[in-house]
This record gives sequence, structure tokens and C-alpha cells, in this order.
Amino acid sequence: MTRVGVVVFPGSNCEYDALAAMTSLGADAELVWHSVTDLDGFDAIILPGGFAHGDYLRPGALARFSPVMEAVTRFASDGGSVLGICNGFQVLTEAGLLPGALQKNRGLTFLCQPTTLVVSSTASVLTSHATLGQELVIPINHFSGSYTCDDATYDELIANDRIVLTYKENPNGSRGDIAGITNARGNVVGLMPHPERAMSTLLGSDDGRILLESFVTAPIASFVL
Amino acid sequence: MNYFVIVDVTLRAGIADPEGATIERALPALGFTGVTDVKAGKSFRMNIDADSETDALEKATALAERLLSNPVIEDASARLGAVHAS
Amino acid sequence: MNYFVIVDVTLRAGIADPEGATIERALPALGFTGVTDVKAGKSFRMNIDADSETDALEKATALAERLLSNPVIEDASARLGAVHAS
Amino acid sequence: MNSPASLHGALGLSDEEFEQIKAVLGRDPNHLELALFGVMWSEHCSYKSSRLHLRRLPTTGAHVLVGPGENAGVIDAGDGIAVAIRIESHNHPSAIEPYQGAATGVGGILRDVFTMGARPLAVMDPLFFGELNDARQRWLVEGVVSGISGYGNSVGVPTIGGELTFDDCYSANPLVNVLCVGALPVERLVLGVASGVGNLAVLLGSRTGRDGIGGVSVLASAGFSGEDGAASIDEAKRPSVQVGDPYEEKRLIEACLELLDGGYVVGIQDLGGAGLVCGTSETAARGGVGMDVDVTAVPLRELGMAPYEIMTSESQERMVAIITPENLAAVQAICNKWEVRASVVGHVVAPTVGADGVTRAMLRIRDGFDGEILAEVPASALADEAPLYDRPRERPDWLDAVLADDPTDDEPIGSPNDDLLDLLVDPAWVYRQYDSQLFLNTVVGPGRDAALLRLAGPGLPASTKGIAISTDSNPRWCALDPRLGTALTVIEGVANLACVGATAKAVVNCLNFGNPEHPAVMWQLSESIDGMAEACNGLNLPVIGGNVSLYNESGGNDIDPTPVMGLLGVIDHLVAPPPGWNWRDGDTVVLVGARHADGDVPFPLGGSRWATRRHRRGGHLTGVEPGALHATLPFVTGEVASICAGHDSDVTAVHDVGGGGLATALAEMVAVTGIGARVEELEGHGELFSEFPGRFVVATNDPAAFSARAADVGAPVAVLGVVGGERLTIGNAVDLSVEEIARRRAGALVDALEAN
Ligand SMILES: Nc1ncnc2c1ncn2[C@@H]1O[C@H](COP(=O)(O)OP(=O)(O)O)[C@@H](O)[C@H]1O
Ligand SMILES: [Mg+2]
Repeated sequence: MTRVGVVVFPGSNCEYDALAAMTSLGADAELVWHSVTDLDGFDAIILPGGFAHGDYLRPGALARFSPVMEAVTRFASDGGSVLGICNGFQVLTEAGLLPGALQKNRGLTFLCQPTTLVVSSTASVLTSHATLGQELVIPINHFSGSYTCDDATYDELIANDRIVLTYKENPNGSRGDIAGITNARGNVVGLMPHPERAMSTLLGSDDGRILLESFVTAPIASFVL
Repeated sequence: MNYFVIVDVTLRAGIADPEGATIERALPALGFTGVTDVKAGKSFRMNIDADSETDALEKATALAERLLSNPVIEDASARLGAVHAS
Repeated sequence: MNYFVIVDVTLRAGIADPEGATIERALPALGFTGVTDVKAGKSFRMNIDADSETDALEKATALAERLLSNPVIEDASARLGAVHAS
Repeated sequence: MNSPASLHGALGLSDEEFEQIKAVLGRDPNHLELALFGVMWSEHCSYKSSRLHLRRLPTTGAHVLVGPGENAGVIDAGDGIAVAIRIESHNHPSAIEPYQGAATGVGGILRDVFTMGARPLAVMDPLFFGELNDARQRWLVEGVVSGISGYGNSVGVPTIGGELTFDDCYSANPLVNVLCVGALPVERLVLGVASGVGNLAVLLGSRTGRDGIGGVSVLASAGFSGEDGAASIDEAKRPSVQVGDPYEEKRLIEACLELLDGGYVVGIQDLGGAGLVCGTSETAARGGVGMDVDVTAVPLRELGMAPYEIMTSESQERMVAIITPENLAAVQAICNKWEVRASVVGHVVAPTVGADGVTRAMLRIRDGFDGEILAEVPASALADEAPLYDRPRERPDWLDAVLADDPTDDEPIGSPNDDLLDLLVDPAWVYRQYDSQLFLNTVVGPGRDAALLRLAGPGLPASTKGIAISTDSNPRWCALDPRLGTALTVIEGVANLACVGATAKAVVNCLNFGNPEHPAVMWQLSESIDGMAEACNGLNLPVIGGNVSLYNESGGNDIDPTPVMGLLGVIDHLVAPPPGWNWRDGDTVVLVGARHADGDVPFPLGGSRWATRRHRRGGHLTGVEPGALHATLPFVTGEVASICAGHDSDVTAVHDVGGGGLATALAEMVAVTGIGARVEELEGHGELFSEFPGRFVVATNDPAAFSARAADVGAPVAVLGVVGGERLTIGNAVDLSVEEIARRRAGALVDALEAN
């Protein structure tokens, strides 16, 4: 069974939702407090959504200094699977584990709504089970979700197939309609939409399953690019 | 000694500034004309215990660069403020 | 003439500043000591077409009070910035 | 009457109240004591104008665990789960600083709910503003909505619905009400009680500043600063706006729930209005014990705060927990983990025998636990013994003329097409800014008839139950007839719950009214309470909590009476979503419920949105025939509940007829599905736009079977037409394209907000 750690910063709020999604996929998931410095024994780590440290200063700006982030960095460089959802994506960019930054939405309001995502690369732990061009209905829930990076970074993302999910209709002004990206190895992924909120038709959509199934099985299949 | 320091954080040139743009668009309707290039930024005021002005500014600059700004999109600079009443 | 003006918006004395307080609490763990009274504020930079410096500052002050701040909790002030490159 | 020349007058206490205080104490109060009475005996804290009338509400039921009088009402929802619910207003703060006013409103209502040991699961936000044709209203709307969004999203509680009303009576006095529901294992229920002499009162959360002490700040400028150690008079002029910190609140919630889980807490109470004096005197009074409070032990945000400021500050994100001394270390450890400040500020003490030989539980404010006693007041005098007023009530004499000016017989002007398009407003611009999905419970979110949640959460026993919540109000009705208007509002709430298959179990209410010193307003309040009582008695619904907000007036003009009803319902087995508005091509459209209102006028338009848009604000209100109602409500509820339990059904859509009437209900279903309908001729614009509640538009793919089931229980059914096509046609009256309906509805609010 895949052992998944869900990191909890003070101010995180989607940790139980991520835990429930993982458990429903048969993973052995547990919460990991942000002061933990050792992630031995985990196969995969999730940085969940929410407002770590209140999002004060900038989303992710204070969380990246939490003790657990050094461990996450080591875990990722050892090839472990790391997924940052929403606030978790913001933390990963602030920590430099993923390039670019997430700015306020174009319309300057928080947005909670369903979006249609297009799978634009399957070369990541999050998208390996999906098919290229596949459309998935998954909600967004953020104020600062507009992905920004310089031209060199953008070219690099395109050239190396690192944009994993794009919005069919751009809700927030994100560069290149980017909803999610991966690192060069494909083992660290960040996305603004919430796949854990799309796990059941009772709640509107179960299109998130294919993504989180990829993520849960990737460590066992020892995903290598 | 205690120094009163202000750190200004602004968006780097070329980075989209939807907040500034939105304010600029709203201005004519409020009767403000001739205002252009509106940019939104942040500032942080603080007291720093340091040996000298230079020391205080160095500390503030380090803080500004490491924490108070995100170099991917922001520039930051520190300056001494008017003496703080305390 | 075009003047480069900066409007600073800060919380009025006595108003709680949870952002400043949260940043301050985080600092010791990052190795920054001796930093106190951290206050978070906003700033707006803009070009104003005006007849004189005084006129530009007057316009900016009106703008600051009417649009850029809520006087119930914030103070706003305008100052001339270093000449803008344009 | 108040004589503002006196200090007690400046503190809002009348001469009679001042005499009463002297009688309670057997001496003159000092300034600190006077300040304590001033805030605790305020209208806001003591309900002195309304309490007498609130007693007429039904409040009991077998499933009611906690009724009015505690921080939140609580019902037993079954499966070992209790549900806590509370509604409150934050009207006046929101008029001054809309973002912080609304944000701190959310924070306050959350504390009321987790004080009971419940994890807050959802928030709703009924909002009332002036018409959006001026910039100030738009500023208010944007500020309030972003305040709720900014606080609610960050603190991590989904906002799943609310209300949005625009009417000029609110332009100087917007209403911001917030409702919160939470859930807890039944056995963990805790009450705000201090008991056990020797126990400690621990202040949890933010440091205390001079937030929200506007009322008592007169003490600083009243020339008594020397005595109370207050700073200069300038200090009194400093802003007293409360600023919310959702991050502190989030940690406070988690810390408090962990303390309660561990059984470390004897009693717990939030500090809201009136701050520390309220929290300590209420917990002491409920427990029948005394309390010593050390003002020097309260962590302060600002220098030089006087004891009266410390005791009455409304600084946000604070709680008082009563614990045994043995548990102090464990409590500190949990608070340290969550980075929540915890300070012992009080000791529970035995009641003391006074000079008169009477034993009383005293609240004593001290300068150090062994230091000087700065104030000494019976706790119950502050908390429970505020004066009760039976203020003069009088039916306003202008009402008859208003009632006689009935729009029901107005000739239609222009085409009903335009009237209908004018009535369509999609509030999505508001609710898209709210996280409505957190906790993976939201089966029906904002934008439909009622919100529907799975009854699940961290620490709750497993269950397939669901809860439904609806907030409803109709100030247009209540202005004409506060009694019937309030009763109909309750019915409308129950009908909303029926649309998602939930049976109503309890009501909370927020009574937003004008100045109670106006006899017309007191009459409206009293009538409204009677109307609520009648409807709730008729439907067998207990009222388990609420809030009264008075003095909603400006320039001498009172707002229309605005009682907001929060309805809580339960659904026993929730495994599939309710049908919602999703009718399909070829379905038959039927109207379930009384076709006509109860009385001489079949389709009354008094108080309707149709009439109000034409600035016609008069007319009579008509009730609903009780027989039809009592058959229809359970029938529709049962039909939907069966679908939610996973059974097959011929029913594909259910939507109740509410604001804007039948034509609006049909157009809303068209807008969200993109599928038109052909509906038979209705009885003129009256039947198109009349709003009396208890009626449902239902779509079915087997009308014969559906009608047979309805007939079995005596629920009236009338076939209206068929679903399909690219247009909505209603006889010869309405003929609109699906595209135009959807576009006008989607654009109405956004266009109004963006107009400069
Ligand atoms: N309209 C009402 N109907 C029923 N109960 C009410 C009403 N208004 C207030 N109450 C009850 O009175 C009690 C005191 O309310 P309030 O003073 O607002 O509480 P708090 O001290 O938590 O702010 C609450 O338990 C509330 O449920
Ligand atoms: Mg309370």
C-alpha cells in the first residue's frame, strides 16, 4: 500500500479532504505536522490547499520556511512523488521546487467554480494514467492562481513537456492557460485546481480520480521519466 | 539602537499588475484624469535593533530579499524612515 | 507636466495588524532577531499630469483618500518619487 | 430617559437603570462598574426591548438538545451526531468598514458554534443593500462580499448560501447577517458554564487592543482618566474598528476542538460583544459561582490600556475556557502546538456573603489576583438581570393607506417578457467568491433552493445522513403585514428544504428591525414574532436560537422589518444528489401545491418583486390554504428524499416558487439547463408573478404516475406544459429565447456592479 503523507501547516484547511481522497483510493495516508523534519517511510507527499500561515505576506511565503520543507526538498530530490494542490502549489513555487509564481487572479476576486482542464502532458506522477487531450471537470478555489513566469522559464516548460494541465477557458489570467506544471523529472507536480474535490458524482464530478490514482500508483510503479 | 526602517516591495517591470490596471480604469469615472501607469505595491514598516544605520539597512535588505519579496516577480528595497517615536 | 507620485497607505494607530504581527512572529525562526513592530502597508505608484508639484500632490491626496484607502482604518499620504523614466 | 449630561447617560444607561444598579450594589457604582453595566445592559447584549416578546416562541422538541439562551442551538440529528446552528447580524460595523465588518461577523458566528464543541461546517450570509445605482452601494457590496470571502475561505469553513436583497430602505443601513452550522458527536456537547471553585479561567487567542470600545470610550474623555489610568482624551478618538484575523481563528478553532476532544475543558465561552466582561459574567452566572478576574494578566496589544478598556474590548479571536488547575499544563501544551496564546486571567471562587447577609456569586475585577479589587458586581446582575422593557407598540396609522394601494389590479405595462427579464438575477458573482466545497460535503451548493450537505466531518461518527440549510426573508411582505409576512417566510424556508428532500427540524432567526423606541417598530417586531410562532407551531418546528438587531435606521427612517429565518433540515439517507432544476427534453412540467392563494384574491401581487420593481409597495398579503400546504410539503420532500436515497424516480427537476413568482421559477430552470419549455396560458400577470409560497415546479417523465402518487396524499397537481426547444413560451404572454434568458440573468448583477 502506498504511504502518503499530507503535510499540515498552521492554516492549511484541505488536509482532511486530501486524506479522504487518498484513503478512498486505498492509500495508507496520514497527516504530517509542519514541524516534522523526517519523511522516511513515505512513498508520496501532498501539500494540501488552504491558507498556510494565513497566506500573510504572500501565499506560501512563510510556509516555505517551515521545518518540513527541507525534508520535502530532500524527498523530492530523492525521486519521491510530491503533489502541491492550490496553496500547496504556491508553497512549492515559493520554495523553488517549481519555477514561476502565482499572482492574484485577473479579475481580483476569489474564484470557486468548476473548470474544464485539458491534459497536456502525461509525463508526470499526476497525469500518467490520463490521456493526452483528455478533458476533466475539476473545481478551482483560489484568489492567487494566475501562473506567471519569465519567457525563458515558459519556453523551458514547453520544450520539456512540463505543462501538465491547462484550462480550456482561462479563469484567472494564467500564462499559457497553465493550471498545473511539473519539475523536469516529473515527480513534483503543482496545480491550482482541486482534484480531491472531484472524487464523487454525489459532489458533482469524479474526474479527479484519474489524476489522484496516477499519483497514488506512481510510487509503486516507480515512475521514471 | 533602534532604527525605523521601511521596506518597499514593487512588482518587477513587465509583470502584469491587474490591481494597478483596475484602479487606473476606475479613475476617470471618479473625476480623476491624467493619472497613468498606476502600480500597486506593498510596504513594511518595522523597528530594527542595529549598531548603525548601515547595519539596520543591511539587515532590512536581507529580510526584504529573503522573505518580504518574491524575486520571481518583485523588487524590494529598504530605506530609513523618519525617526520613530519610541 | 508629468509627476511621479507615490501614495503610501498604512493602518491607523491602534488598528490591529494581523499580517504584520504574523510576519513578526515568524522572524526569529528565520534567524532575524531584534525586529519589532512590523506593520504591513500598501503603496501605489503613478504618473500624474499636473501644473505643479503641489497640484500633483493635491490630486494624489484626493485620490488616496477617496479611492485608495478607507479613512476609518487607514492613513494615506502622497509624496513625490524620484523622476520616472518616461 | 437618558440624560447625556451624566456619565451613566453617556454610557447608554437611563436614570432608572442607574437607580437599579445602585439598588443591586447597595451603593454607588464606581466608573469601572458603571462601564460593565453599560455594555452588559445595552440592547445588543441584554435584549431588553425584545426578550419579553421572544418568550412567545416555541422552543422545545424531543430532538432539541439546546434551545435559545446558549451560544448556539443544538439538535440531535441521529446516528450520534448533534448539529449546532446560530445566526447573527453584523450590520452597523459593516456600514463603516464593509470588509472588516463582514469578516468579523463571520469570525464571531464561528466562535458561537465551536464554543458548543461543534466543528463549524458551513456558513450562510443573508445580505441587504440599497439599489446598486450609486457608487457607495457598490463599494459596500464589494467590501462585504470580499470580507466574507476573505475571512471564511481563509478560516476554512465553506460558505454554502445566503441571500441578496437590494432595496433603498437599506442604502444607509446595510444588513449583514451570518449563519453558521456545525456538528459534533452528541456526547461532546459543552456549555458555557464555569463550575468548580478553584478552577481557572484561561483566555485563549489574540491579544487585547482597544477594538470596538467606542461606547465606553467616553470614560477616557469624561475627565476620569486619572482614576482609571486611561491615556489622554485623544485616545478616545482613536478608531475602534475591529479587524479580523482568520489565521488566528483557524488555529483557535483547532486548538479548542483538540482541548474539547481531550476532555480538558469544563466550560468554554467565546468573547464577542462586550468582550471579557460578557464572557466571565455569563459563565459565572450560568454556573452560580463567582469569578476573580486579574486585569493585569490579560495580554495587551497596546500600551496604557485602562481596566474598563480591557474588560469591554471587543478584540476578535478570543475565547475563555474554564479548566481544572491539574489540566493547565496539558492545555498550555495544546495551545503551544497551535501557536495560540493561553493566559490564566480568572479564578472561579465561591459565592460570598454580602453585608446584607445575602450570598451572591460575584464577578470581581482585580489588579493582580491578590491585588486591589477594582470592581465587584453580582455576575447574574450583569448577565441575566438587565431590565426588561415592554416598549409601547402601535400599529402605524399609515398602514391602511398602504394596504389599500394594491398593485394586484394594476394594468400590465408593456410586455410580460420585459417584466420577466427584469426579475432575473443570478447571484453567482457573489457566491463564486466563496469556497463552497471544503470538507467534501457539499452536495448542493449556493445558487439553488437550499444548500445540502453530507453530515460528515473529522471526528464525527459515520453516517449517510445529510443536512439542509436555507435562509429566507421577505421585507416586502413584512412591511405590509409583519405577522403573515414572517409566517410565509417560514413556509418558504420549509419549501426550500423540501426541494432537496430534507425535513425541517429547527429554526433560527435574525430579527433586523428599526428603532424600538418607535411604537410602529415595536409593533412590527411583536407581530413578526407572533407570525413566526404561529408558523412554527403549525409546522411543529422549534425555534432554537436567534439574534435581534434593532436601531437599523438612518435619518429617522426605519428599515422595512427584516426577519431572516434560518431553516435547518435533515435527510436520512443521502447517497445521490437531488434532481435540482435539471429538467430534460420531453418532460412534463407540473405545478404542485395550491394553485390559488387562500382568499378572495387568487394571485395577490402586494409585496411581490414584480410590484416593487414598479415602485408599487402597497397591497394586501394573502396566506396559503393550510390543507394544501400540509399535503404538499411532505409529499415533495418525500419524492426528493427517495431520489437522494438512490431510488429510481420519474421526477427530474424540483424548484419552489419564490421571489418573482412562477414565471421566474420557470425562467431560472430554463437558464441553468439551457432547455426551453412550452407552458399553457396562465391567469394573466397575477399568476405569472404572484409569490405566495408552498408551490413547486416539478418536471416528470411520467406525469400519470406522478399525479397518482400526489393524489394518494392529497397534494394538488396541475399540468403546466412540456419541456423542450430553444424558447420559453407561456401562453401568449411570454415568448423568450433560452439564450436571452440566460444572458440577462447572468449579466444582471455584474452589469449593475460594473456600471460607473
Ligand atoms: N430572535 C431570537 N429568537 C430566539 N432566540 C434568540 C433570539 N435572539 C436572541 N436569542 C437568543 O438569545 C441568546 C443571547 O443572544 P446573544 O446575546 O446574541 O448571544 P451572544 O452573547 O453569544 O452574542 C442566544 O442564545 C440566542 O439564541
Ligand atoms: Mg456567543
